[in-house]
Amino acid sequence: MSTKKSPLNRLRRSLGLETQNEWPSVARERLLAYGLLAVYVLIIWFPIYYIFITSIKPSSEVLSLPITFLPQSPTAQNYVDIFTNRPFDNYTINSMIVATTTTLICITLGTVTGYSFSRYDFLGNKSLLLSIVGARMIPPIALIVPFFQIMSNPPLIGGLTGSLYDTRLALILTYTFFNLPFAVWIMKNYFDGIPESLDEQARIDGCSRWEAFVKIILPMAKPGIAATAILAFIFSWNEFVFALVLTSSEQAQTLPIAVSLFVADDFVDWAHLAAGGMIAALPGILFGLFFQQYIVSGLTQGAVKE
Amino acid sequence: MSIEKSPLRRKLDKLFVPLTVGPTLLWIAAIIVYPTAKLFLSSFQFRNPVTNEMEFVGLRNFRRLIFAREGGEAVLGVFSPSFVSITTNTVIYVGFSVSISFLLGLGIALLLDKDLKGRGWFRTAVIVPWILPYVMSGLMWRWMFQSDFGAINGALQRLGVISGNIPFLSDGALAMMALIIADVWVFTPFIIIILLAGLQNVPEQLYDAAEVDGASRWSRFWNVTYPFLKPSILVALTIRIIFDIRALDLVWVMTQGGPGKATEVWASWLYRTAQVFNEPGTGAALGVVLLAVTFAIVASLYKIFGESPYEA
Amino acid sequence: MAHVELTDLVKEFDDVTAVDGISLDIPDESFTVLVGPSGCGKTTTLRLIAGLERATDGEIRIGENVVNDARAYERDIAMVFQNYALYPHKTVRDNMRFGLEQHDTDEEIITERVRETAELLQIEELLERRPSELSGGQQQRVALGRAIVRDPAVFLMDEPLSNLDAKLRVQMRAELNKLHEELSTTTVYVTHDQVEAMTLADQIAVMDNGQIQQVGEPTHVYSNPRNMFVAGFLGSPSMNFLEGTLEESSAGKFELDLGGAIHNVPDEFTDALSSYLGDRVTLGIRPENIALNQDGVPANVHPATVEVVEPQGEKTVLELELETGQSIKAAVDPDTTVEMGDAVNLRFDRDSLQYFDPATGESLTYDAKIEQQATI
Amino acid sequence: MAHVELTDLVKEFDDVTAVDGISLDIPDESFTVLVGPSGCGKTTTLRLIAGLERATDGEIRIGENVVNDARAYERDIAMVFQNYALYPHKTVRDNMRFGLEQHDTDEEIITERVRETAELLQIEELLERRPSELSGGQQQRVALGRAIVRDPAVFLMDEPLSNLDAKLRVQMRAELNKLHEELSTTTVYVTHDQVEAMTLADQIAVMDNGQIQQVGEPTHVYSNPRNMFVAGFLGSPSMNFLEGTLEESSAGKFELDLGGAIHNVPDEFTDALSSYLGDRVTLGIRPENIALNQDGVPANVHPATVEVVEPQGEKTVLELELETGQSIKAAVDPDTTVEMGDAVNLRFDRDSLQYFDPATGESLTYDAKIEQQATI
Amino acid sequence: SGGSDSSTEDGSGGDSSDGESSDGATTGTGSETMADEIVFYNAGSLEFDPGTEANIERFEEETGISVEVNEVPWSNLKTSLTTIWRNQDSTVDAFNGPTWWLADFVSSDWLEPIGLGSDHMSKFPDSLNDLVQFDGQTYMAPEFGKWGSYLYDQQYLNDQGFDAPPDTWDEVLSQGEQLSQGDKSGFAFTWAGKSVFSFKQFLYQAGGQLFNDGYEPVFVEEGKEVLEFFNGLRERGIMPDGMSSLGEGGVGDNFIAGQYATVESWTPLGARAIDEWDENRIGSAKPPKGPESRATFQDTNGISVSAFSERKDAAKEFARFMTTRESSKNNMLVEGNPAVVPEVYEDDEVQSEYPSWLLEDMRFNLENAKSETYMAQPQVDDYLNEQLTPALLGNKDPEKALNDAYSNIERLYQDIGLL
Ligand SMILES: Nc1ncnc2c1ncn2[C@@H]1O[C@H](COP(=O)(O)OP(=O)(O)OP(=O)(O)O)[C@@H](O)[C@H]1O
Ligand SMILES: Nc1ncnc2c1ncn2[C@@H]1O[C@H](COP(=O)(O)OP(=O)(O)OP(=O)(O)O)[C@@H](O)[C@H]1O
Ligand SMILES: [Mg+2]
Ligand SMILES: [Mg+2]
Repeated sequence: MSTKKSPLNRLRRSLGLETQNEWPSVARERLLAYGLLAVYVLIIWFPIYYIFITSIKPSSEVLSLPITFLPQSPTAQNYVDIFTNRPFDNYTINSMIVATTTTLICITLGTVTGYSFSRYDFLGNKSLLLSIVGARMIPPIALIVPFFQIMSNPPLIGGLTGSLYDTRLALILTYTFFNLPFAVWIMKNYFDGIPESLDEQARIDGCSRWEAFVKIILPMAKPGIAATAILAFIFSWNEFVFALVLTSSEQAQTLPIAVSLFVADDFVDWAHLAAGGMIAALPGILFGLFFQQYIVSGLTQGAVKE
Repeated sequence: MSIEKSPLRRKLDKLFVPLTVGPTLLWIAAIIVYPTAKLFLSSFQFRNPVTNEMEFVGLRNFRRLIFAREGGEAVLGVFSPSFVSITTNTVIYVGFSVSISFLLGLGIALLLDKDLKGRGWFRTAVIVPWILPYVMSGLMWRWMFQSDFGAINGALQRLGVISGNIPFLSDGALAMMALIIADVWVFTPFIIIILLAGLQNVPEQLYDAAEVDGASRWSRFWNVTYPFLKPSILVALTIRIIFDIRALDLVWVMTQGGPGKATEVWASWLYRTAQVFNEPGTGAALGVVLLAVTFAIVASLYKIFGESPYEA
Repeated sequence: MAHVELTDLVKEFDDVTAVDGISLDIPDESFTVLVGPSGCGKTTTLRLIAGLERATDGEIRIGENVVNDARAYERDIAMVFQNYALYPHKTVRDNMRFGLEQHDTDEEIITERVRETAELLQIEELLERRPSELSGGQQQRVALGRAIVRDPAVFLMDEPLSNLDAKLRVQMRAELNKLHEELSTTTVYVTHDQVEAMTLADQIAVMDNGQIQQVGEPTHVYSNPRNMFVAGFLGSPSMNFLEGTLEESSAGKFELDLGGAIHNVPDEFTDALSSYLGDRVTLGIRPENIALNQDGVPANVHPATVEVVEPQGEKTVLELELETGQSIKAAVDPDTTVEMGDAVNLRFDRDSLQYFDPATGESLTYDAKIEQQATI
Repeated sequence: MAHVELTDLVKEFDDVTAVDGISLDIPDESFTVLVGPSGCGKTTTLRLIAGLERATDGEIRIGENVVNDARAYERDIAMVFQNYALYPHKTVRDNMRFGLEQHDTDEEIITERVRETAELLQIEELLERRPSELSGGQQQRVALGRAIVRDPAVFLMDEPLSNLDAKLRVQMRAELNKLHEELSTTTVYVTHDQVEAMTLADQIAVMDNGQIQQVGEPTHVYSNPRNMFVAGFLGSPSMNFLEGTLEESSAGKFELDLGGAIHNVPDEFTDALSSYLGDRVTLGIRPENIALNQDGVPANVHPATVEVVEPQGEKTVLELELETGQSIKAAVDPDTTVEMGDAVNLRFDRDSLQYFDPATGESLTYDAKIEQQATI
Repeated sequence: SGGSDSSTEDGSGGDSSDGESSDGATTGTGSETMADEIVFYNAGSLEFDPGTEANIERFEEETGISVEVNEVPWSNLKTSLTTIWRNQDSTVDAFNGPTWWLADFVSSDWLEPIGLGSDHMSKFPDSLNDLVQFDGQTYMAPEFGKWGSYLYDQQYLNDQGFDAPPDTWDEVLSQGEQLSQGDKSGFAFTWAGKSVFSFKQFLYQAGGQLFNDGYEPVFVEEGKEVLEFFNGLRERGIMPDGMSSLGEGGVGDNFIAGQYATVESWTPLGARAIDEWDENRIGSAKPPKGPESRATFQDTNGISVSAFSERKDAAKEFARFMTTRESSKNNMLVEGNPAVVPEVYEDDEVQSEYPSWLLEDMRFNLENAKSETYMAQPQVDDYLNEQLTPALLGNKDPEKALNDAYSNIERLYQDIGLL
């Protein structure tokens, strides 16, 4: 009787818990890791679960006691309501455009600038970097009014564009400003971890600095780029205060504003808010799932790890 | 012999640094100069709501913010009670949420760095709290902590841990705790992501060397993982602290600084002053103070973590 | 100090079997050298002993214990890595201190040992530098220092001198020798330098393709290779192989028909080769065992033409073409005055002849020679 | 194809002068080998030529142009790094293709060249692997392949064979030789392997301490070192140095009093040494130029006792003690049957003697020997 | 209301989006001809303001002026407007907000007098007219009302043997204990998120007010009575446990969930209860009488016109239209917002739509509700809130709290030169 065929063992093997080639302690740790991660995920998903079930409860059940953890009469009505009543498609598109564009600009400029800061000594390299990051240390809330001013009457390009108030461009410009210093800095630190001998080899292979950067170093910096991109994306995706001040209509308003519109003056419409929140979260979650392989491979590939 | 393809290529190569650094600097400079100037200027001004004029008041805004008032004017040396209590709140809020989420995030990142099947799904699952709009998360946690319909009270009761309801958001200390929990929940994924990326840079062969040197797991962490993770830790902590010092969304949505002023932090104070009270001068002064504090914190983080492993 | 024993050890990577069932006894206090072509599994074997890889199959014993499941830090070994693996963020001094600190050594002892070792390796002046500020050879010495500063049960050294210049290398070799005499720590040493292998080893293990081809004392293995691989691998330039048909002469003596030229097989091998009569047999002779311009029995003197003269300082290597068209190398004294095109007579040193089965590569005369050496 | 010329080249790091004013002419199509002790500046010199470091001072010419300011990619060089520097995220194939792709080579040519080169280096089977899945020697071959797959103006190779076993090394050396004959690409090659240096080099440059000590044809430098450093550095075991006082014998001949034993100085050096009469002079003799158990003029035959016998396969190295107490090494035939404690007579080969000023280390007889060789 | 909130977009098609970018160029400031479009900032989603939405549709139909409604989250509208106007930006033409914002806006010169004469304004109660006029100019047209109301759980009261809810503060205290059984609390109060509104409501009932005509704060004496009342509630366990401030947000939800016997809250809670509960479970009454009166706090919303608007005429017309008797009635019919025009309560349609007892209470409250507008309102409210919360929770002595609030406010007014 071979126990190897038992489903439990098959599971163990498919989870990589049992291989000849590997230390038993490694396998044990892996099991422990699965356990810990599972517990962690369950805990952090509990609120999301609760919001989700709130979103499929009728309002009467939301406000009845004792509270229920399984909806007694699940309904899609809240979702139907918000979709028939709210331009969620616009908000989602705005959020997507703003977040994606910001992210693209940030990782483009962030990687090249970060690379230069990592590899080259130029005038006041260190203090320059510090002042770039320093620019980001000013509390944004303290900048609301001047930002509004700049965006409603952009200097230099003002004649060309007119007011940028209530445009996605205003948000993109603003968010880029807020994320770029971090992008530069994260990437600089990341490039610091890639040995310079590889740049050198590339230059020997006939690359200019640009080519060495693009063809050799960039692919190895994927994890850093992925992290930077996620940071910029989520920042832009979540930002509330500037979106509030710089936009006013559905042509530019983003999802966080859409969600906060469910909070009425006198009460919070929890059921619809939950549904709206799930919708607002959905593109993010889908984005996460869809790009999860890219994020994950970004976060692991290209690494210098041997 | 030269394989020079084009003078342009050479030009571009020579201009590598200006071309890579220039646009970023321009972008930042273009946007930052005016607001910063404005910020500093305003911090010396006071808007009189009656006359609606900005008056130059020197350092008065700063004095009134930081020091207690007696007979109308601020007395240097005696801190104003609200400055003290809000600063304390901020330190508690930032200190606890940053350190808890850092330790948690580091742990999870180390777990996720392991060669696990399905770790991609775990990674995605772990990031999700950060993807939800902060406003949404704040409202959600307010809802979770609500004393009657809140899931936390509900779950604790269901589990038999408590019998009555705990009024989480009505009690100053509990409200602060609730805020910290929400903050940790929202921002731990950020730490995870940054540290996970950093972990990729640790050369595997050094683990071998350390193992052979007889280093225990703990020692390997400190002597191999940690030095290579330092740049990422610096990034993670700095950004996390900068974000948290000015974190407004969660506080504003969950407690608005209440009950009373139990959860009022610098960020909400600044927002309240500058935007709600429409006192741009005082707000700007507060902004300048915050800037200085942030700068000091970042500088000290730099001291601790700011060294790349390959740097001479 | 410990005896290390490998039994049927196997290590598979995804699609490569790096170590393919090796059994090797490494006696306590011995100095065992692993040699073999690039990629044959030497490093992998060391890593298995170190506990950096887990064996796919087989057994590893250190001292009394089967250590298959013990991790590297539990095994009390020190290792010099082929690629150095220095900690880039630590100074040379701290790189060397680290292992000692891990073993809770007293501060004073650490300081003293690091100083001594640095002196031994001539890197005292580099102690405060980071690895990135060192030349290749300096890095290698630090890597070596990091290991020998400790006092482990087993030393594992993976080509620890490969980046040093000849002079330093000779010095370091001598120091390692001295160190081993003093400490008698069981050592497993990988090198591709024959001189190192010959001079340092108590026993030498020749590997190929993940398997051990022969183990023994270095001079023994050099003179009595078990098969053509070992014979060809050791020695530089390599042993010459000449294939021919084994025949019996009218005088009842065995002779090898090399395709025109006739080679007389010494009598003592008649028994060993008898079953190959009429079959193909390969004769092996090392370049240094070929003498030039010698007379003698015609069947043992082979006329040849000098094709290439390669002076190498202490010796000169000749490439020659035999009458049969076969190519052959000889190592001669540097003052030997021959030129390209010269016609010479070669004589093969009778005591140094080897015979192999060309199909399997196995030595046909190994046992006979051993016997003979034993009786002398 | 290009002529490379270094003039007064200096490279300083923060507190180290790695290259200290070297001038070196590397003729077009030549194969120049840099040798020197670890840390003497070889790698730094290569990096300066490659354009990876900026010279602190001096001039670098490639072909007609001063290239001090040219970018690395404009210099059309290929380099093999001491530490390989393979792209970890690319397969072996892509590592090798990359340089060609950078030079806009046709796809077909790339494929063909990579195939050829891989075959040459015996790494065809590794083409789809990542560097992390290769053994040390395999990585080194890939690093080498990455350079030779290209057809650059200059090859720079930093110990490209250091991690290969002797056999492969001989093969690779031969391949490099062949390659150089075919392509005639100007090559600067760093090695610590004397045989490599001797067999590959058209000219050899011996460096020490950031400076060039001697440049010339390998055998020339080997036989005619300009100073004790070069004399001692080349050759393994190194040249023996015996210091004594130069005296004039009653017969008007010069002799060196080695502290009891007397050494006769050949007549041809009388002129060169005359100014040193009564002073200390160092005699240099290579171990392989010492013969055992030879009779002759008593003053040139030195009795000695065997202290250590070190068989190294193709030769045996003896450590001997002279009557004067000085220690000396001799390399003899492996079949020489001597044992520890044996008393032997040593004779120094007359043609191979060298004399140095012990204070400066300069050769006293360099010019005399050159002259003499020229006249012969 | 089934109408789509984006009807303004649908209705004017391409125009509205084109108009947005070109309005500066096409609309002269002199405006002999009225602009054909205005931008209206609404607090929160129109979804929660179907009454306003319906009136806007009528406005667009009748005047041909299209209204672009920009929805700004409730709690942020004032911030947004402040930011915009501090930059003297013309983005906003009109907005919908409460009267208590006016003092600051008017003194900052951000609002345009809407120029509505007494023919339009006289239909509102005087108290309301007072709130929207400064120096004889009208700056806001009242649109719909919000004020305190007193609601109770009829069914529960009946079960407990009460015919009617407590009628005075004393009765609240004396009967409250009996009404607080098990999970139930006897009396709760809230203006969700707005502590000071709750405070003012009780302050007015106690006969006090925040400021006198000379900008002097005068709330301490009556405030003490209010806090004493709260103290009594807390000590007798009448006040709910989870109460964290006078602006406790959960009170409305809890009332709906059946946690409270009686609640003094603002009007919309009534509409909610009617929706969620059986018709006869919800009961309404006039607020319990305090030491002085049954006055409640008035949080009326109205429409104002931006001083920086480039389409003031159209905006003023909009303000006028939205606050006619007809619009007021329509709003009440569609959404249930209490009309700010007393006559509307007599209208047949209205009478047939709502139970008469409710209308009666509403009208009573409209006519008795009080409010004040005062300078630096957010700071003043913040100072009050800061002190009242600990006092309410029993963490601070009421008198000390009120005195602290008093001195803070006094100093603030001194700082800005009002005192
Ligand atoms: N980046 C650096 N910073 C400081 N010192 C350096 C640096 N690189 C090299 N050096 C020093 O310069 C000297 C010459 O180094 P180089 O690498 O050229 O030696 P090398 O001749 O190649 O030696 P090896 O044979 O050991 O590789 C050494 O002493 C080395 O320590
Ligand atoms: N991590 C790995 N994954 C896959 N194959 C590997 C890995 N490590 C080593 N190999 C392969 O296993 C074989 C043995 O490698 P090993 O490093 O032991 O060789 P070696 O004898 O040390 O060679 P060298 O002298 O070149 O260092 C080689 O073919 C190598 O390519
Ligand atoms: Mg190896
Ligand atoms: Mg080097």
